[in-house]
Amino acid sequence: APKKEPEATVKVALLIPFRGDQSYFDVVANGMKLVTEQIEGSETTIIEMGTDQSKWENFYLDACEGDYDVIIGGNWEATPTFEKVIAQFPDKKFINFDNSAAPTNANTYVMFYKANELGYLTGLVAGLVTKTNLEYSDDTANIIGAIGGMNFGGINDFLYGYIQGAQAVNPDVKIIVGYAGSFSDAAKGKELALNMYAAGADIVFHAAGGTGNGLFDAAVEAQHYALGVDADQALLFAADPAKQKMILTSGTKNVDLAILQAVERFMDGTLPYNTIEVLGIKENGVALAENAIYNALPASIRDVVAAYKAKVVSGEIVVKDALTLTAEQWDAILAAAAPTN
Amino acid sequence: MLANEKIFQAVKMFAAVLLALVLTFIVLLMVSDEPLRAFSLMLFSPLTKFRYFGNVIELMIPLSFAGLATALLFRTRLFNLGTEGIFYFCGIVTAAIATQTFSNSTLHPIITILISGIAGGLIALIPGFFRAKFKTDELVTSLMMNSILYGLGLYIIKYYLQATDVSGVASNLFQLTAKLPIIIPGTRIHSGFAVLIVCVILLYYMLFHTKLGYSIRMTGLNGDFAKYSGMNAFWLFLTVHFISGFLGGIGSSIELLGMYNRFQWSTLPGLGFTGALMAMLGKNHPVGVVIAAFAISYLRTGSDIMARSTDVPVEIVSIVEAVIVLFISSQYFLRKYHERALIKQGGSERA
Amino acid sequence: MNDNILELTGITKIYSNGVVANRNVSVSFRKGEIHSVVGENGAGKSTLMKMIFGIEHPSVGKIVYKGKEVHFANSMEAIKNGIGMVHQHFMMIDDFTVAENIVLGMEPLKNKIFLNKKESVRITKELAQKYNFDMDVTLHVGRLAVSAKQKVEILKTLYRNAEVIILDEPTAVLTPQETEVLFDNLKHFKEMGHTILFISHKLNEVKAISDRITVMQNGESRGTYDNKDITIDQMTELMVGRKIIMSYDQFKEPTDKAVMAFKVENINLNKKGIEVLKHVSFGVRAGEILGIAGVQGNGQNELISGLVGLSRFNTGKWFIENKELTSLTIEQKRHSGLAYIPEDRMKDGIAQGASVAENLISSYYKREDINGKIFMNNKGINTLANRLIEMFSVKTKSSKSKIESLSGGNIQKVVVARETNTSPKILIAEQPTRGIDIGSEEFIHHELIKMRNKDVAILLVSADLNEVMEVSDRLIVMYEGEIVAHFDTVKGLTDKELGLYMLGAKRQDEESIRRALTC
Amino acid sequence: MPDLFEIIFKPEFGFTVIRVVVPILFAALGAYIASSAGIGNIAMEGTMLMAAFVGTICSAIFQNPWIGLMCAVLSGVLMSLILTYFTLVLKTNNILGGIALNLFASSFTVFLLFIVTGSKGTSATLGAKTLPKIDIPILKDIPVLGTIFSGHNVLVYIMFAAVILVYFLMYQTPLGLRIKAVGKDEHAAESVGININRIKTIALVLSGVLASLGGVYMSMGYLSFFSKNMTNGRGFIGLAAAAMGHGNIWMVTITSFLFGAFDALANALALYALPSEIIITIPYVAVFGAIVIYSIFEWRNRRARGEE
Ligand SMILES: Nc1ncnc2c1ncn2[C@@H]1O[C@H](COP(=O)(O)OP(=O)(O)OP(=O)(O)O)[C@@H](O)[C@H]1O
Ligand SMILES: Nc1ncnc2c1ncn2[C@@H]1O[C@H](COP(=O)(O)OP(=O)(O)OP(=O)(O)O)[C@@H](O)[C@H]1O
Ligand SMILES: [Mg+2]
Ligand SMILES: [Mg+2]
Repeated sequence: APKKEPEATVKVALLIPFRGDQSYFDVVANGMKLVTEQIEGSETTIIEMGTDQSKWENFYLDACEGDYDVIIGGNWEATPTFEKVIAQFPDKKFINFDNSAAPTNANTYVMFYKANELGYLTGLVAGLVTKTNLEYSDDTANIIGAIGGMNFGGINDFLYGYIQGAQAVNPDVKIIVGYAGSFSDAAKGKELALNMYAAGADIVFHAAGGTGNGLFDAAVEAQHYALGVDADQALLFAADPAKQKMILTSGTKNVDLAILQAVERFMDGTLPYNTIEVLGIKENGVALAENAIYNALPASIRDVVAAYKAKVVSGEIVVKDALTLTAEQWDAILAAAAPTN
Repeated sequence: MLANEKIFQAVKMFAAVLLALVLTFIVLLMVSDEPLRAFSLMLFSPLTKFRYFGNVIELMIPLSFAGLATALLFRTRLFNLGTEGIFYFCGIVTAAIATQTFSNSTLHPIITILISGIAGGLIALIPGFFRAKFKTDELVTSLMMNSILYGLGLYIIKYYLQATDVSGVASNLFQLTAKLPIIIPGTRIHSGFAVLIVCVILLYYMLFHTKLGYSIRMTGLNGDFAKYSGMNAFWLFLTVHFISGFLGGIGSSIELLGMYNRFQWSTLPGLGFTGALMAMLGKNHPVGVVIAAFAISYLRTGSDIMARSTDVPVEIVSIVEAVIVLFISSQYFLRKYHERALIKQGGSERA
Repeated sequence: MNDNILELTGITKIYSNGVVANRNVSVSFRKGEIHSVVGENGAGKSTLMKMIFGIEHPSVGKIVYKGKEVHFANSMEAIKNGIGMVHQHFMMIDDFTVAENIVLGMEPLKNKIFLNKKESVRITKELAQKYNFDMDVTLHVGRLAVSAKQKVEILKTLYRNAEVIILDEPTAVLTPQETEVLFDNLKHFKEMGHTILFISHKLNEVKAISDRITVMQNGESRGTYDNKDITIDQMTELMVGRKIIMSYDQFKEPTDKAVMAFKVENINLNKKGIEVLKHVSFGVRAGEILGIAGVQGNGQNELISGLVGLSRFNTGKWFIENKELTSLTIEQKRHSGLAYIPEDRMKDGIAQGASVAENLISSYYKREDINGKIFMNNKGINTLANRLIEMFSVKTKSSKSKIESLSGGNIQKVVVARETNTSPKILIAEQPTRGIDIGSEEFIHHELIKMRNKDVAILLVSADLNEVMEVSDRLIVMYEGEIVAHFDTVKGLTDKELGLYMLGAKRQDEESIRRALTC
Repeated sequence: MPDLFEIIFKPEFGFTVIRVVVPILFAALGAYIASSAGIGNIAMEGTMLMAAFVGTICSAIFQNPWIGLMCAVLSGVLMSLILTYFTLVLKTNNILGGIALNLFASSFTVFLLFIVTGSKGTSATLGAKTLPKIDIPILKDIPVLGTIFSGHNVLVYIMFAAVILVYFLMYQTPLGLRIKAVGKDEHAAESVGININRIKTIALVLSGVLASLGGVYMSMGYLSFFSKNMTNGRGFIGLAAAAMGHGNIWMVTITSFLFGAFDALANALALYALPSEIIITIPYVAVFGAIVIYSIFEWRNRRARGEE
């Protein structure tokens, strides 16, 4: 039965493949939550399209045929489908929440996040922590680790930033990078992390979605540090402070905030269509989760991080990205960063 | 009335579907505020729009190919679940060819599909050969091959086919000349559907009207008998594996050229088990497989529409599907009534 | 109170496929009698027994056992109540030992939990000795000869203290000597108070052992008779509706036997160190039937399966006329003129699930008359199938019926029809009438003789001595993988004497044996 | 970074292999029992997943990992009974039934997870209790052996016990003999009064119990939370190991360890600058190679016996 409710101020639909990775897509989905909470009278819908890409067009078409004011979709995988559908609905407004290319349609606004800068921030922390004698780190072995879900540009962008950040503050640091070959095998993530800790790393970062959840278990078991990604992942273990304190901080991709702001600008009429906006540290598109655990780190560490962060914001430091690297170039970078026997 | 086997089968099927739907409705009652609307969307929405019905057909194409590929193996009593890996890997073969420039838009897809098919056939020959020659358990080899092909495929993509303008695992865009044309405007039903129909007909005739089909069926029913009759299991297993791999390969290629703009599967597409499901629901008969694929596509399309238009969580879709599959495939559902009817009637035939 | 231990009243059994296997059957069994049940293939004998044993359940009717109506839900309940059954087809697990097979389901325990393997062996050994069965109970059943398997089956029922023992065609695979031993045992059991229900197609045996006989036809009982009140001919008439005389001499036409159609030279086979076949050589001429007699398990199986190409030999050559078959594929062998009626029709002879027509063409499915350029010629296949069905009077609803809906005898007719339809030069017929009613048996014998008369060479392997002696022109006897005797003619040969060769008690000189090849 | 050989030949590697092999070996044992009774239990994966979920949720609710373990085992029994009902009573093809149950489990767990936690990804926020690790008194002080065998999760020791128990069950008890009898020849088993359906039900339930132990290890031992589809095909690896064991429990165990060892090796190699896509295939290649070699061996035996 149709419900009788006052007319919504804005109706927003978000289309993503699925929720529940506890990182990227959940942050995106959180954008809808922020919209509901902060924009009075707004009505939001999250549509999970599933992983069968051939079906996505149906979902987009249905959303466009619905009575939504703004339709949010995209990311690199779905963008071609999204744009194909957008072309058929010139009267609607669209937000592509994450894509590296400018929109091909006049009624679309695109956002992009500098994952390399996110990685850079976590790299700074890792590079500093490993040469400090904290409770669970030591300065004897100058090794840090990072787990990638799979070996491709989007993931390597995080890792490349991480390598650059660590080396910026700790030129001799060696970085072990391992790929799990999956974004959903937490057990595999744990194994890789344990191996990294066993090989001397005392802090490990991940860009591996659900696989990365295993990292935190490994950190507790090995009694070393871990760094989260996309969301403030320490919140995962809110119920368990013993684990939580191992997750020093997370590099967050603030898609949720970006979405909220975009919807607000849509309502104000200030959203710049036919435009791509690239959101880095400066734009608060990516950041460090400066939670209680992070703030408990020695000021000496936090100050250095802040200083480098400022240099990136000012443009003094430009973090290189991995998106345009060939596989061979990337292999060479990894080999150079890896510890030698 | 129930004594008649055919009528009984029909009644049984109907009752099984009915029971499954009742169960589904009960589930919906529990999870939804608007169960009736959700239920009717699930059941009827594919019929409400031409485009939706098109979705059913679009989805049915890859399910059918995976089902046909698997059914042929099952018919020969080969328990091989390798369609999964073949679908994935042939997608990469497809990408390798479909991204090349080619002047002729009729030949481009044909060549791509054929080469993918041959690649699929050749891959299938690996477990096929070991099965035929050494009786190596094809369930084990095919499961292992799926994972091996996945890693190998990723490697090829990364080092040879990776698009530079995308941040994920993806090939460059397919050339427009390689894409399959849409044959029914207003939907995305592409010419692959026609290929499917042709394949089903060919496969049907091959199975039931040729010597090869005869030897496949006899081997599947009784391998000892086939051997005794002079059929050569070695070559037969190789042939069956090749044809199955070929069907998987062209299915994969057709799906990509029809529905995608580039290769961008970063995980196995999950068609191996779905293929086995189609094969078994369709009793390993080519036409049965297509009917099963249609039914499952219809159900999935309806459920998708239900899930995105109501408050019903998407996960319910698979739960409902599992329940329906379980009941429909029950051989002894209502069998008791059948037997009672038989006794009343005093038996239908003399010993 | 009467002395009936078991009474069946008004039993009707309809299988779920609609077949009426039994219709309103009433029969009673007395305590301590040997009661035979005879009837054509598919008359419903086995079904009736299975209902007594609780594996099948009557659709209508009641079973009274020891004065009480019983409804055995499964064989376990029947066994608990003292009913045992030896099935028509062996029901044993080849990978288990004799002892394991015997105790299975009622295993002796150690510490109340574990299998007591030693005790199993001890008990089964004792049991075997008690009933004069001599065997090694630690052997795997799969390696036993058929007659030994038979004994294991009987021991299984005795181990379970069966008062009523059902024997479904136990003698189909035994030699006369073995049958005699079995009968002695049965009489012994009878004296000990067991009731025996005995099924056989061999009416002379039935006559020899039974106290009473029940004749079945088409699922119905044609009455129960005291042995002395009924003759074999009367039984046959009740079952088949006519008299049957198993004598074929008058039908054998003279043939010139000029061509050596099939020649086998020096076959040897060694399996895991055991010499299974030793220097086997023989020849079969066009227009004659060479019988191979022998107790099962003396190498005949291996010989035939090697000759047709289902397995390998270590050495040896064989020829059709002058063409060597040795290393040809099965298809090529068949192409060269070899046809084969396999011993185990359900395993090798047919494909269950396929139609009668499909089963009628398997040996020559590539032949031109049933194939078009690309497609098989379904019309041609049907015409052919219908012709064969008519010629061999196979009882089936249509050529499209599933083969498994036919009775055993009719399935065998399908196999024979198919193999003879290949116009072979040599037909190897292995146990062609095993488990088949006398009507069908006679029919198949006539078919073999007809082929012989048309100058086909026939190699007949049978454990049924009457069969080899009635049908063959010449005869060889195999014992422990060797040919131990060769007879130019079967005239004047007695089954007693033949039995001596078969059991290894006698052996001809090398000269006579060599004539198997050269004659 | 240490040399690869250094890693493999350190006792810690042995410890790792054991840790990795647990879910696979449990699944393999379960599949072995089911297949001994003649049933291919494709539902292994789904059963594991369900148990992983139920275990951790119940552990969180009752704040007691042992209750979680019990509930997980119950869920395994329940899954098996559902499969039993459909395959034995309604005669659904067991493969079809298994696939349907897997489909069901992967969605149902996420659905319930969402209801319980509001998340579709992991149950980490629940902070469920995990099963304890155990140091084996004397053993832990023995140099190499102690490092390899001591200090594992309790389920590791249950796994070793399970191998022994399953061995005794299958080789030394009447039930085992009957399960094998049913698997080898149903009719023969029935003819001696064995209730086929009962034996099959027992076999499936046992297989469900073992699968659930493998599953619960994933969420309450290996890891400390449930995450979506966390079994990640381990049930199928177990199935493959059971198939490769050809009805011999030691072969089943060895195959599982073979896979586990190569999986651990792949995890170690993942840290070196090698193509990760190829590295992840190592355990699969190893099992593929092993089964091919094994079958060639068997084939030669058959040839020597003249069977082929
Ligand atoms: N399980 C079954 N399902 C359906 N029909 C069956 C089944 N078992 C037997 N029949 C049919 O029931 C009839 C009687 O079969 P049954 O085995 O009792 O015959 P029989 O007298 O023992 O024959 P034979 O001498 O060949 O052993 C046959 O027509 C047979 O095809
Ligand atoms: N429970 C069983 N189920 C199936 N087969 C069995 C069983 N027990 C033994 N066997 C078979 O019997 C053969 C010998 O078994 P096993 O090794 O247990 O005998 P054993 O050494 O004589 O026994 P024990 O050690 O108790 O004296 C093996 O081939 C095995 O397959
Ligand atoms: Mg350090
Ligand atoms: Mg019978």
